[in-house]
Amino acid sequence: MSETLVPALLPSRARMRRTAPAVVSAVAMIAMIAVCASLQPDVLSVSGLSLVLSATVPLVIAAQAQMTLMAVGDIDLGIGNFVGLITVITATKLVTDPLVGGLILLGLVASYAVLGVLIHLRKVPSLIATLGASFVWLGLGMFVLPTPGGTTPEWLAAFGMWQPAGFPAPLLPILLVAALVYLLSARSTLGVRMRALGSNPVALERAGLRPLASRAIAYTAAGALGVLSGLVLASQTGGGDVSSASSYTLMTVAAVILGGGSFYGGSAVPWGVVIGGVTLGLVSVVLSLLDVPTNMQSAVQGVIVLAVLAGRVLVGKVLR
Amino acid sequence: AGCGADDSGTSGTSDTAAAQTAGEKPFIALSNGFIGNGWRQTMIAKFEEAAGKAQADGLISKYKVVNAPGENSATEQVAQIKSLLLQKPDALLIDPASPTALKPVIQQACSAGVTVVVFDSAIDSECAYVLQNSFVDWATYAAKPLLEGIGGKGNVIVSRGVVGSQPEAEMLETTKKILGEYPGVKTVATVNGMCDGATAQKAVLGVLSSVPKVDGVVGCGDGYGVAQAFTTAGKPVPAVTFETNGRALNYWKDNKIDNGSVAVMSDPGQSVAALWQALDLLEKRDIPKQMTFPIVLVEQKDRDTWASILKPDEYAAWPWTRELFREQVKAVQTGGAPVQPPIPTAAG
Amino acid sequence: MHVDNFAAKPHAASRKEGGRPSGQRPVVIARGVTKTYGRTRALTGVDLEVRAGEVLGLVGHNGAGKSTLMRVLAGLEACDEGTVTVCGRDASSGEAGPRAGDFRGVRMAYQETSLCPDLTIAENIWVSSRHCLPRMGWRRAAGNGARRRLDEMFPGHGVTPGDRVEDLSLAQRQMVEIVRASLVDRLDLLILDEPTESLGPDAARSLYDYVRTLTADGVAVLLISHRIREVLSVADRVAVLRDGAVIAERPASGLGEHDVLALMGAEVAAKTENERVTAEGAAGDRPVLAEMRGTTAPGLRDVSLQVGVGEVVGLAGLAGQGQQEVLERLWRPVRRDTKVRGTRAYVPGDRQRSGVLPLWSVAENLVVSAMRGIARRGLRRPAEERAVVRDWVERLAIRGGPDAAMTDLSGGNQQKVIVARAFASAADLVLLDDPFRGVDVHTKTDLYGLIRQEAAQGRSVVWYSSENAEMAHCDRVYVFRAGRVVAELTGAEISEERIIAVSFAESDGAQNHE
Amino acid sequence: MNIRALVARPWIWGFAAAALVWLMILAISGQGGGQTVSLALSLAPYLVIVGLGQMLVVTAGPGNIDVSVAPIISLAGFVSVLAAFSTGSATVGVLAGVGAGLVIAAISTVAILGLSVPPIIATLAAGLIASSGTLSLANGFSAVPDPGLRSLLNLRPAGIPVLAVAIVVVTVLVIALLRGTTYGRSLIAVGQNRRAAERAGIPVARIIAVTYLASGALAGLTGALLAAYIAPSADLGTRYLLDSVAVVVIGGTLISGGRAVPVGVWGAALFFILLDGLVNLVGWSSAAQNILKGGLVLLVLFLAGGGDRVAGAPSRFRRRPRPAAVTTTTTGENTHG
Ligand SMILES: Nc1ncnc2c1ncn2[C@@H]1O[C@H](COP(=O)(O)OP(=O)(O)OP(=O)(O)O)[C@@H](O)[C@H]1O
Ligand SMILES: Nc1ncnc2c1ncn2[C@@H]1O[C@H](COP(=O)(O)OP(=O)(O)OP(=O)(O)O)[C@@H](O)[C@H]1O
Ligand SMILES: [Mg+2]
Ligand SMILES: [Mg+2]
Repeated sequence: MSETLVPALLPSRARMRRTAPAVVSAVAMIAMIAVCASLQPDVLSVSGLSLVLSATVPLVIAAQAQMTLMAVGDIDLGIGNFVGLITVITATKLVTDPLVGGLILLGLVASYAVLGVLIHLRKVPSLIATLGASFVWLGLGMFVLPTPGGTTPEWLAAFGMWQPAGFPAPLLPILLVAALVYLLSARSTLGVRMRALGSNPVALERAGLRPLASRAIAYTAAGALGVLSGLVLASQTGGGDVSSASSYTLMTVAAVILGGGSFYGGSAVPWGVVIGGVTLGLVSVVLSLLDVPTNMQSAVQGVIVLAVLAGRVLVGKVLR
Repeated sequence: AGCGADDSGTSGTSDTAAAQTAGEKPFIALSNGFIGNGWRQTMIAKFEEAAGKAQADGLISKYKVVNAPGENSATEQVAQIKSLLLQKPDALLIDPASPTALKPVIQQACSAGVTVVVFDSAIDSECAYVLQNSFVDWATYAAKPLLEGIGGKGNVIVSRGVVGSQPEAEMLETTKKILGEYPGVKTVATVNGMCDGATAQKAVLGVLSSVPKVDGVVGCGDGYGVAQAFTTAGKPVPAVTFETNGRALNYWKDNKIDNGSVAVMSDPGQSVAALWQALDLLEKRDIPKQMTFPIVLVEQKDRDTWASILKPDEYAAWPWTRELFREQVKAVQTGGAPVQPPIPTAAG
Repeated sequence: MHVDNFAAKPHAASRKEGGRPSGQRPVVIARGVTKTYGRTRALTGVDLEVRAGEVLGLVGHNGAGKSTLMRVLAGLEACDEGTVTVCGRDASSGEAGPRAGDFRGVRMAYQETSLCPDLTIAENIWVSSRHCLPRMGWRRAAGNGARRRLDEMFPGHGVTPGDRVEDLSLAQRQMVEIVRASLVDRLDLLILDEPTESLGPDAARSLYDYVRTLTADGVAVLLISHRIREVLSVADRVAVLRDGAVIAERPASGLGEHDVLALMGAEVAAKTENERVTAEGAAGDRPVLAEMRGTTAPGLRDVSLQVGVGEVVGLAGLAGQGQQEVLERLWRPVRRDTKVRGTRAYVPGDRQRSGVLPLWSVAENLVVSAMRGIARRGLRRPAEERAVVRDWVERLAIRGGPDAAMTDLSGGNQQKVIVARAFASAADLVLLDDPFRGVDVHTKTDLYGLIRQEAAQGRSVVWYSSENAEMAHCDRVYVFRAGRVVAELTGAEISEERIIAVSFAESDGAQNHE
Repeated sequence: MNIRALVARPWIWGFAAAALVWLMILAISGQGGGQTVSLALSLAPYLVIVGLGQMLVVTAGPGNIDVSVAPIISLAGFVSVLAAFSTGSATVGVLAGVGAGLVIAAISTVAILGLSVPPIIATLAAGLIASSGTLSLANGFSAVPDPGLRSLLNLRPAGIPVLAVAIVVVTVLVIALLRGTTYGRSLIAVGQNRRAAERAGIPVARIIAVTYLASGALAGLTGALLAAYIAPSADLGTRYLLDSVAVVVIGGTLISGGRAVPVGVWGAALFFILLDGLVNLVGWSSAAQNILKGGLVLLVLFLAGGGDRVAGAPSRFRRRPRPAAVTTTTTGENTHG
């Protein structure tokens, strides 16, 4: 008993090395919140935190979707447009006919699974297949709703407006989804299958597990999370716009990397993703609070990302 | 006429006094959804110029411009507006990336007691004031003179704008209606030019080999690229709808394309008008919720004047002063003819 | 049925109580099994029988088809012709893939470990042994099972079930791989494909102890190894595979190492060891090519050593005592305490990870290091490159020739290409990182000769080997323990016994993997 | 040449798709088949140049991608026009564009090699920095593109664009670079197995650096030429990011690295250009255009997948049971430092 307890209390060097990236991002996140708070003390109030965090909720959820795919070693370059498409469906079909809308959303999750299955069976790189799919999502979104608009179902709008006292509302979905993804990807046997595929598909096959099943699970989970992200985004924007989330595609990848994930598959970092996503979301807040000249804003954003990652290298050196 | 700005500065002082007595001078924030093209840059430049001046004149305490980085992303803009709200501006001017996505956050701003002026785009919101150019005018000015110019018959290509945007739908409808009035005109192709010269150039080039002789290209201010496409294909440049920027106007001028081409674009000076609107609103003046301001149309007669003052990437903007703004408000309220601001001179 | 079985030793399913442990009941029978990959005939009609309660040793040169045969016996691959019978049922029909029913009792520890590096040990156990784990609390059950089995098989393993495989040393990974294979509720046949290649002697010994307890319980064990002596000491019977067919099956008791070698290949030179070409005494007055002075770093403590021009320097000791760190420093001398004059080449031992360029042919793999030297102003000279390749393919008799795809070669032949890669370059110093793991004896003898030849021509070699016998081919040997040089042996002092004596002296706890 | 062998060539699919689209255009419009190709050839080179740079980067192995090409193109457009305008020399302008690309690529390179930042993030950040540069230049920009260069780009003797010929020469040079130089071979080795390449004595860091700089330089060249051909604008390069990645992969280059197919970039680029033409000709909406484009990319990909592409594909696509080779190749790299 004691021999298992001691290593759990004192994290091993290997474990520290693994969590270091997320820790560095967390430090950056806290630093940014501190900067914001010093410029604008209201940031630390419940309503201030709600304001600052709410925009990051859909991003964080989409990043969880990206993370599940990165866990099997794939990358999704279509997630941004997919989330956009979901907002469109939400703002149209889900309002006029909730049943049909719900079925369409389920169908979209299924189409993600099919995409994963095809990627696996045809042995094509996910990067390019999802890139192709992103054009399709965009086209479908424009087809359903050529111009941004529509309304959100009442229950969703109510969720978007929900303002509990004494608790920043956006934290709830962020933590809930992260816990869910943690249970799925890090604790369950489904998660083991997914990570095993990203880690060493041969071992998976030798053990008699079908890699196809693992990939299909991962894509289904990613599709479902994408739908969730789209619903939350629609609740915040009050309508559908297929191109509203196009920046998510690269941002989610950045969030996963900031959270300690890797491109090579095999690891799942749901809590890191929360930190990475919130950190990225905070950058715009910091930019608008500091009086950064218009032209320089994107450069500052780039430099902040690089600085966080540089900090990681430093910590990594120390830990080695 | 170019010194209008000075006049407005001095005339505004009495109002400022009122504002000062009422307490602090206002803090104006502008959130811009996208900064990646010349029009938006001109819009921001004009605003910063006017706001800087207003600050120097003591009309406002400070101003702040935030551009959503990256692509035309509504989500980024939502985040930025939320963080702007934390800084408690008195008025918030918004050039939205997407007209719908901002509705909830605008509602939030209003409930926080911020005066919101949305410009350059229609938005369906009870609490925000909207100032925009008429897209019907835009499409009409882009098509009518051109079709007249080619004598009401021949082949045309229609170059659509940012497909998927509200304005584009409106404009396409208008264009179709006008084309219907000219039975002699045949539409041989409809391309997606995205109101952007570079895109239009490639799109038109892609169809040029497959269509008969083209007499005109009805666009939304992408004529420079379209003209380039014809040059590449070794064909004479037909009548086109130019951008209102220096590059296109000078090209038009230098190549003596006198075939009914026009230049038309919405007015990047809207941001300045929106600034005056916000100040007037803060002074509790009566201003309609929805206002349409004139579009920028450069016909051949004014072309050389505009061409001489604009830098290549700078778009023609009406020089709204506070007076001119109030005149236009009056015109809107009374239903009178819109104000025609003077063409700025090089000195102004 | 689940958890409890995990705790105890696996039992053969239908063990005859009271019968002799090495009873004659055959567990797996292969009859006329053939298998071809493209043009390669990996198996050309194998007949083999593995009986319950025995250890069958399988030996053969590199590429003889051992691993392929094992994959067929484990049901991972279907054979082209012939039949495989598992526990009396014909299992050769049907598609390939580990079919739950037929092959459930056949388990295999692979030559290249089949663990997922990013998963914890418990999770890896779930992947391969999920059938006998409970649905709830599987993590704990797998972890406990793995820990108990590790304690039984490799006392002092230093591994906890929550560790990730990527954080383990090569030896620890191998241990987990073997444990992974043995953890099952019903075990008929356990196949060990070169299990001790990366294990230290202690671990190997305790593994074989465990193997004996398994066979005592009626489990059959199939052992593949290039360490003939080991096979002879553990196995009840020995089967020799040559060019895809079993050419001999003998009881191990009457067999000597040389008999087996003779069976394995044609001309076994009687001069395997102790034929030293060392230029005795010359070591001292050679010009120094590389040296380390009092280097202290993670894994190294105050290490000083020198490499002379034309000298073969051995790094010996138990696995993981700092030898690889020394190679690393000589390969990339970033600090001032390490000085290397001249160019370097490196022969990695972990060929799958750091050796093979999988998309290329043998020729392209072989010449990639030499290419820079051959090229003029960055432009390649194909004719010269081809000449070099032809020369080396012939010299090391690489099967398949220069145009074969690298991944189609057997492990040993891949290793030859990688050794040739280093020696084909113009490097002054060649670093060998235990490169002859899993290489058959003939090839090894050839490569030893090669090293001596190259050294005679003025190249220096630093050679880390986990097999102490190999050190006999060195001019000088540094023995490492816990990151320190504990002895420097030269000339006649170098002997397996001596090295072992020095490596184990003073401490018995040298097996801890820190 | 026998059909089987031809179908097995990874680059064939782009050309086949291009030919198919061309036939459709011909069937619909019934005229100008030759001119269609000629005009496509005058647009394709721009995409091909960026594509070649992107191809080199992708070949450097898993995870390597250059997402800064789009902002570099925009930035280089302004820089080159400014330089050409102020010096009066179009050559200086083009070189300045290339130089701008090199500077941004240098930032990525430092981040990738010095800070061990994953390439997709490093180039994203470098691209953001480039965007700031672009915006600063664009404000009040008053230079005009060089008319001489523009007419050169528009030159089409006998219907064959001069630029296309020049870029064919560049493509041939890239092929020679990959086959005949130590750099090219080293790049391909690094792409297959970075660790093994490092142990084989290849200066991996230098190869990676050269590759990203080459991609930056080629993107800069594209920007310089595009700005002269069209006009400098802040979103000049926007659509070249996704398209450059897409043409590389449709062209048959392995996305997991280790195999480059420069010829394929041409086929895929022509396919994209002609597809745009077809969609505009038929007058489909953007919705249909996007669905078609994505659908065709997926179709080509799923049809072409499996076969030859897989023979050398990364671990998870490998069927052979001797795979630990490649498996660990990819999995063993996950520490960025
Ligand atoms: N923990 C367990 N307890 C009891 N039965 C189990 C357990 N795990 C799996 N099984 C059963 O063992 C059989 C094999 O299941 P498993 O999921 O391992 O492989 P599979 O479903 O055949 O292959 P694939 O994973 O490719 O779908 C199934 O009938 C399953 O229900
Ligand atoms: N997947 C495969 N594709 C093509 N050829 C293969 C494959 N697997 C094995 N071979 C070939 O089959 C032959 C037997 O290989 P195998 O791996 O069984 O040899 P081995 O006896 O295990 O050798 P070693 O001792 O070197 O591990 C070799 O010539 C090898 O090249
Ligand atoms: Mg199952
Ligand atoms: Mg083998």
